[in-house]
Amino acid sequence: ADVTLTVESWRNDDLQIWQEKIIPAFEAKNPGIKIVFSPTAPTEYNASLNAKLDAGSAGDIITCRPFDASLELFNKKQLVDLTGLPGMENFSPVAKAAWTTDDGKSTFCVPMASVIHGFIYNKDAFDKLGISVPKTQDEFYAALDKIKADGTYIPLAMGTKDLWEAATMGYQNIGPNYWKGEEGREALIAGKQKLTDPEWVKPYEELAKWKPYLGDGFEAQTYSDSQNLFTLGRAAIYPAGSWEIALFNSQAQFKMGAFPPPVPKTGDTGYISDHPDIGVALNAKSTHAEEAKKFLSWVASPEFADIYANSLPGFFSLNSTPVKMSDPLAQEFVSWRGPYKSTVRSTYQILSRGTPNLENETWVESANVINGTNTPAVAAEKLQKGLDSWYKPAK
Amino acid sequence: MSETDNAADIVPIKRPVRWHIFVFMLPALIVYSAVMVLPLIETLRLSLYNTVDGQPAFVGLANFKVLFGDPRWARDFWNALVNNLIFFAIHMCVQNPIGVALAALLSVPKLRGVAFYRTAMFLPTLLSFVIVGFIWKLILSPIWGVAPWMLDLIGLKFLFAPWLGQSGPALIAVSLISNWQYIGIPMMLIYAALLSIPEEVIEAAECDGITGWAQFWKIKLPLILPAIGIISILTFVGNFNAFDLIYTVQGALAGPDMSTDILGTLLYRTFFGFQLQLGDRSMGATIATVMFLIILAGVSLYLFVIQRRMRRYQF
Amino acid sequence: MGSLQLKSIRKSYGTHEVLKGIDLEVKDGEFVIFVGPSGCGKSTLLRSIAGLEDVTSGAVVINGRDETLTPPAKRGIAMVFQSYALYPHLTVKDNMGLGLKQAGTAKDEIEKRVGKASGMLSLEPYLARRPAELSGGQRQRVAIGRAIVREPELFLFDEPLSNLDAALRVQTRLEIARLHRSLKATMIYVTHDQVEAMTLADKIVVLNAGAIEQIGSPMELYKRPANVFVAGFIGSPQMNFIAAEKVGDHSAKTIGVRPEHLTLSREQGTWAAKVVHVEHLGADTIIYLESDQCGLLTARLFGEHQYEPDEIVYATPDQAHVHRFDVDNQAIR
Amino acid sequence: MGSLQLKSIRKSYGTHEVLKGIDLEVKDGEFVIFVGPSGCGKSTLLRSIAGLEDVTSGAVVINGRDETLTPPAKRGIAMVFQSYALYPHLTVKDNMGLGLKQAGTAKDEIEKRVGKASGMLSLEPYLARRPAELSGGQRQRVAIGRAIVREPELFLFDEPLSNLDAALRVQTRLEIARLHRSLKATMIYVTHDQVEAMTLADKIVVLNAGAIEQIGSPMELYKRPANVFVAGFIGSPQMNFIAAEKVGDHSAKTIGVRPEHLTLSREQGTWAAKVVHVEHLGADTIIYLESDQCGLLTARLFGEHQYEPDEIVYATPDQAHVHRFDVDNQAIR
Amino acid sequence: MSKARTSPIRTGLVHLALSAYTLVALFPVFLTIINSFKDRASIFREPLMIPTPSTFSLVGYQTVLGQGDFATYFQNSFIVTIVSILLVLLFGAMAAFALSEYRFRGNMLLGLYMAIGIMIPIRLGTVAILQGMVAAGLVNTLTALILVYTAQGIPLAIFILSEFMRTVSDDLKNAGRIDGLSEYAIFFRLVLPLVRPAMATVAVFTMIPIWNDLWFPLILAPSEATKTVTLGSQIFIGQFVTNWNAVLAALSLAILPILVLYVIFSRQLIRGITSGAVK
Ligand SMILES: Nc1ncnc2c1ncn2[C@@H]1O[C@H](COP(=O)(O)OP(=O)(O)OP(=O)(O)O)[C@@H](O)[C@H]1O
Ligand SMILES: Nc1ncnc2c1ncn2[C@@H]1O[C@H](COP(=O)(O)OP(=O)(O)OP(=O)(O)O)[C@@H](O)[C@H]1O
Ligand SMILES: [Mg+2]
Ligand SMILES: [Mg+2]
Repeated sequence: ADVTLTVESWRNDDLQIWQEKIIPAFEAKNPGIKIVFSPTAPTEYNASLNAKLDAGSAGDIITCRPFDASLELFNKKQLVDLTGLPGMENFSPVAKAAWTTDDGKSTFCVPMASVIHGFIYNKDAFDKLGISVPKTQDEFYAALDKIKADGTYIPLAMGTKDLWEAATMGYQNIGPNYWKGEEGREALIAGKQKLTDPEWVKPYEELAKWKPYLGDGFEAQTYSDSQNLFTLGRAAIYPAGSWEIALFNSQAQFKMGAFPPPVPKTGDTGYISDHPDIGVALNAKSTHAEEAKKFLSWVASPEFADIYANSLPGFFSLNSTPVKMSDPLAQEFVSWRGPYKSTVRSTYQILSRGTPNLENETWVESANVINGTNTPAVAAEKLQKGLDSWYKPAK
Repeated sequence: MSETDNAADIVPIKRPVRWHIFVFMLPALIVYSAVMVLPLIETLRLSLYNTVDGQPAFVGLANFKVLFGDPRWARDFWNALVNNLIFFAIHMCVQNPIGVALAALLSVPKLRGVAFYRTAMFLPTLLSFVIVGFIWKLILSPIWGVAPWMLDLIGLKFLFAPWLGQSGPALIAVSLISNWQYIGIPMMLIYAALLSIPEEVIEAAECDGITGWAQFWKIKLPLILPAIGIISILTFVGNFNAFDLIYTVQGALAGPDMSTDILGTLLYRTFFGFQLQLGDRSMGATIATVMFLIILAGVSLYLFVIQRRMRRYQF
Repeated sequence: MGSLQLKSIRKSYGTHEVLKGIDLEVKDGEFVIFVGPSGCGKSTLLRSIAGLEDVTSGAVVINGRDETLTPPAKRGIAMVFQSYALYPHLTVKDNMGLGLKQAGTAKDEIEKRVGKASGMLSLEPYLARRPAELSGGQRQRVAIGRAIVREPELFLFDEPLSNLDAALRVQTRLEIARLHRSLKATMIYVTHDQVEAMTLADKIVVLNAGAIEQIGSPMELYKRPANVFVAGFIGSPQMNFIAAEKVGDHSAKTIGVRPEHLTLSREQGTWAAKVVHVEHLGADTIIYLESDQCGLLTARLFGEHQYEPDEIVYATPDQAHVHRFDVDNQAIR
Repeated sequence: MGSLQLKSIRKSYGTHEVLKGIDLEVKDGEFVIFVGPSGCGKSTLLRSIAGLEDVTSGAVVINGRDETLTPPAKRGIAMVFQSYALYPHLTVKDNMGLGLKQAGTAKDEIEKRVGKASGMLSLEPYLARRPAELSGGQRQRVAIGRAIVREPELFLFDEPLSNLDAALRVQTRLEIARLHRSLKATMIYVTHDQVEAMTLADKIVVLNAGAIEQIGSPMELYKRPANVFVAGFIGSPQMNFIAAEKVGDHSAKTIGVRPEHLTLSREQGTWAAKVVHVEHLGADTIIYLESDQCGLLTARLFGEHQYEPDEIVYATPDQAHVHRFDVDNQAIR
Repeated sequence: MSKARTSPIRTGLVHLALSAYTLVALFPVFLTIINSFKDRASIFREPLMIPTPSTFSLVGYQTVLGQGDFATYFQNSFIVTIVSILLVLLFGAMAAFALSEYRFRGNMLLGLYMAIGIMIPIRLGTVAILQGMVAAGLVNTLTALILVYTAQGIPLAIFILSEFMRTVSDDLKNAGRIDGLSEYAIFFRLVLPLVRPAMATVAVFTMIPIWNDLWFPLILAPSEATKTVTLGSQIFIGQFVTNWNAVLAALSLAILPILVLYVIFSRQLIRGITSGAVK
């Protein structure tokens, strides 16, 4: 009889693509193995997955969140060590970092996709107002001022209601330019830098300057409000993650472009957040480990990378073999990978292991800073204090 | 009841075993104990354990010490508790009085369209919190503009603010949404209680000149006091367990700046984890235990003090 | 200040007509008693007067004003319910005082009136109890007390004394009579007790199946019942009805003789009969007879008499008190 | 098959003692009536016999077995409640049939018995109605019907006829008497109606404030009341009590004369008195007198008599029926 | 009941108040429904307009209904909800009767024990429950859900029903006892029919969280064959979904069945009231 593998995932948006493209492609090549993609709402995913793993009723293939969430599962021996999986060699150590133990010895998820931060803009609006794409911080503010003065468009489509929008699309988006990407991030982890250092406070100071350019009542503006504001043509610039591309393509009635986070001064090295987001792992309790490994190897193949990245523009493959993107906007995002230095989100690795959770705190403080309820300095101090309370960097 | 009132004190003769009591209790006891109580005890037990050097170990009350001793845990906890008390107070002052009032209006005799009113007013209670959260976020959204537009209609647009995004009003706004959703519960319970008041007692009051409001206050209200007791305790329990609505409206971090964080959201965040925050079953169970003790105190107060004093009238 | 007129009151429950056109005039200060068989509509009529029941047609005129649509509270009435309808959550005292309190009566006035009423009804020991802790008779007295403390112009009593013992009943009856005199209030009263009806009423209304059979003073009804129904209903034990032709009277269909208007003799008399059963009530003796000529007869004798079943006796009707009815059951005068 | 013994039954509500040690022996097939003032504990005693009330001490022995702790359902009794306690959600028919159905009686047998009972109680037209749609008297009849269809050995009736009209009351009373004879069931019956008590009972139990004052046959109680309380309680209007010394009798504290044992004369007699009030009941006339010597007196005359208030008359007691009581209010025999 | 007791002004005011609140209660729902029938742009531009021919669109419904086997989902939801309600009502009423009718040692404590269930969210016991279900082989069966919901509903049912059962007249139950009814018969034939309004209330209260629950279907029965509606439609309410047409359509669709269930139960309530209100 056929072996059926169940894939646990939070990506319910991808259900159609799995059913129509990915699964048929795999099943065609691997008769006797059936795949069922069984997604859960993202908000419920971690909790329900943990419960199912603990009770032993989870699916064979587990979609992995990056960094600690999955590491925890591996440490609990709920995920299988995939270091030697055929196909793993297709990924660079950086790509695998999000799903590798701290000592770098074991990898337990096949990297599937990353997302890149930047800004998506309304090309029609830029053309109408005669604005060119800003390269530096100053040009960025000049552009915003111009849009604001014109009044047709809300300069920046972002709200603070959902908190994470402020942190992810704001802080993590522009931050790497100031803390110099991996350099700063590693220094922070090593305890050589502190969140109260200027490199880390500066992004907050920039964020604080955004307030006047946001729409009325941005405090209660939700993430989907922001998306709608932009796609309905009411806002000019959208601080984005690349995952928006597919949706925006289908909804926006105007031409769009993208630009990477503007650098502080002309000639500065640019940094982008190219963040590993999705991986897949093997449930240690799976009764069909062999078949599942077959599937995982296939996920690690360039073939999968091509299908996936092109069906889901904005989710970029982490495969070493470059994928040719057919979507221009996606191509624009991925094209930054060369000239700009990639880094992952600063709070994801190691630093959010304790309580208080640095990522959560960053959400709260980013929103506070934009709302003006906390000054950048105070916010930074709070974050550092929280971190100090439990994090002792290895000396 | 009366038949056994004084049995214990005086008649020394043993009464035969009343097997029917066991039979009545048994199915509920079994299902409830097996599927609910045992798993919950299993969970609450975790509050006495924690991971020490990667191994689960018995730590006694150490988790509680952390919760109340560690300034950050304590801050979060007290913040949630205070917010929860406000949340509860708003329910008691808004939801329950309005619910009682609506039930009283619905029970006005010979009123046409009662079934429609009742269904319409109960509809929000039927909705899942997903729907409620979604709709109200939209209505209160400054972008979608329904609320400002409506305030504009009555010339009060200047009153509008992005309430859900401001730390002061957010808690009140969420509480009011919750009131809107759950008003059907007091309404239904009180309605059922009002209907069980005998017609003749009301008629006697009519003849006595006790009509309208006075009739409600002096005759009906005392007779439905037990039902009001129930809705109060249900509100209390419900509010101290609430989290769904805040999760959907304000997110797991109960923003802005934790201003809408209540015990339920704190517990769920801690227990199940959130985003990068890993679920901490031990601390979660610790919070759950504290919440349980708070609620238990409230319920015991009700069961052993209030309910015992409250007179019930058999009709 | 308490006159009442009922103008062809009709009341149906669904298709079932309970009141079939009641016309009645009650003068201010009158004491009117409704009697009639169980289920004939007495309570319904009383409730219609109170405004608790919507009449299907007709008008209720109180003090000359049409009050058919006035709410009960505004009709200035007090009512004692057949089922008492006490407020279960209030003490006896508060049950009685609530109406007054609502009307804004001064505290000490309330105190005084409740005190008076509870004295009158021997309720003092129970003032602090709640209805659930009272016996049936005690509850009934509280219901009466609640009505009388309010001293309205129009009292409606629905069988107020039915659960009281004889002594208390006499006492309460006298109190109600006194109340009637002292307040000059109009009272409408439903009872099944013949003694109550005869002693209290200025006017008795005999109802049957939703219609009025006769209205008159107690002695009028006793002495000159308008028809067979009233003749049979008023007086206990019931009047004896004899087919007129059996006793050779051809001018009537039926003749009626009340048990108290039969004299018995062992020697001689009009109708020979056999004793069937004897009831000794102490003050009276009721003798049930079987006669070939007249069928079953009941005789009531004052004092104690010894008759044994199966004895043959002779019953003689008191000719001055023989009632005669025509084929339509109407009295022949 | 229906004997009952009560052995020093006591019952308290909190500190309030309602039954103060009741001893009673009821033989199989006897008809026992409880009378007593309102609140004296009649209903409580009946409920204790039924097992609905836990007695504080004492024993209930039915058919020789101690059943103090037997649940009511197993005592083989039927009971009519003072508050009727009909099942509001069932029709009249189902109200009556439920007990039988529960006992597994065959459908047509239920049908038959319910049919018979409802015929006896004139309830046929109401069989499909619910209690809320019935008049007070109809509800009471349903309650009686519910008890009698079950034909148990022991019947308990709590004022079963108080809401019925005179005719129906007589009829139902006779039905109960017939039932008693035909079923040979033991019946315990609470009533306030003297006629019911006198005519139905084999044995009357007079209760007062939770204790038994006297047990005896109706005529025994009427003729030889054991004490002032019983003398006053049995008989209506109440016995006249006169301070013995006022009338020159020094061997007693009080003497009692029933109203029916006073004769009136305008010319001469033992006690001169002034007429205060006259009640015409048709068959009887009650005359209230005020005498300097004896205080208030009530006289009951058979038939109609014309006396006017303020007239002076002479009342003469029937010496054969004068009751005499000592300082302890006990009868002197 | 009497016309004389209802003045037109008072009735008018009552209607005014009730209509006003009805408006408040219905407005958001109304908003959801009208917008679910509009195209995306007009949802945003004119949220308060009812759909016109130019803005009318069924795209949301097409998306939703095209996704998954909704007939099966509905069937599952109905089975789970109705069976659970029946069990909760039966078991809960039985226990409530025992607790409210009889005095026995430990009555209060037992009452408190049964109330614990309303004090701790059952979700916390998820892991143990799931382990139990795995052990019993009940994962991905509707039975698992029914068991959990029954256990979850019982405490509240006991709490509410015992309060209402206390108001049933003792005389009435005693009349039943005299009539030879066993305690069981008294419960089923007398008490249950008389607390019908409360039973209907409990049924409705029990139904809401069951119907709307996402968690246990997700954990205990996520398979395609056992999915409930709520679980089936949750894919439209993900974090990154901005397909408002689909969201609004899914929400509108989700309102309907529970409304139907409510109407069924509240009709029971009305019947309970008209048959049992008066002695
Ligand atoms: N639950 C109770 N708590 C306190 N006292 C009570 C309670 N029930 C009855 N009583 C008191 O017990 C006494 C006896 O009551 P019971 O009902 O037996 O009287 P009864 O003889 O039947 O009177 P009635 O003829 O008026 O029906 C009364 O004084 C009553 O007030
Ligand atoms: N709600 C109702 N629906 C249908 N019929 C009713 C309703 N209420 C009363 N009835 C019927 O109306 C008739 C009159 O009832 P009512 O209560 O007026 O009688 P009553 O004269 O007071 O009798 P009783 O002396 O027994 O109290 C009765 O036959 C009764 O069955
Ligand atoms: Mg009546
Ligand atoms: Mg009694």
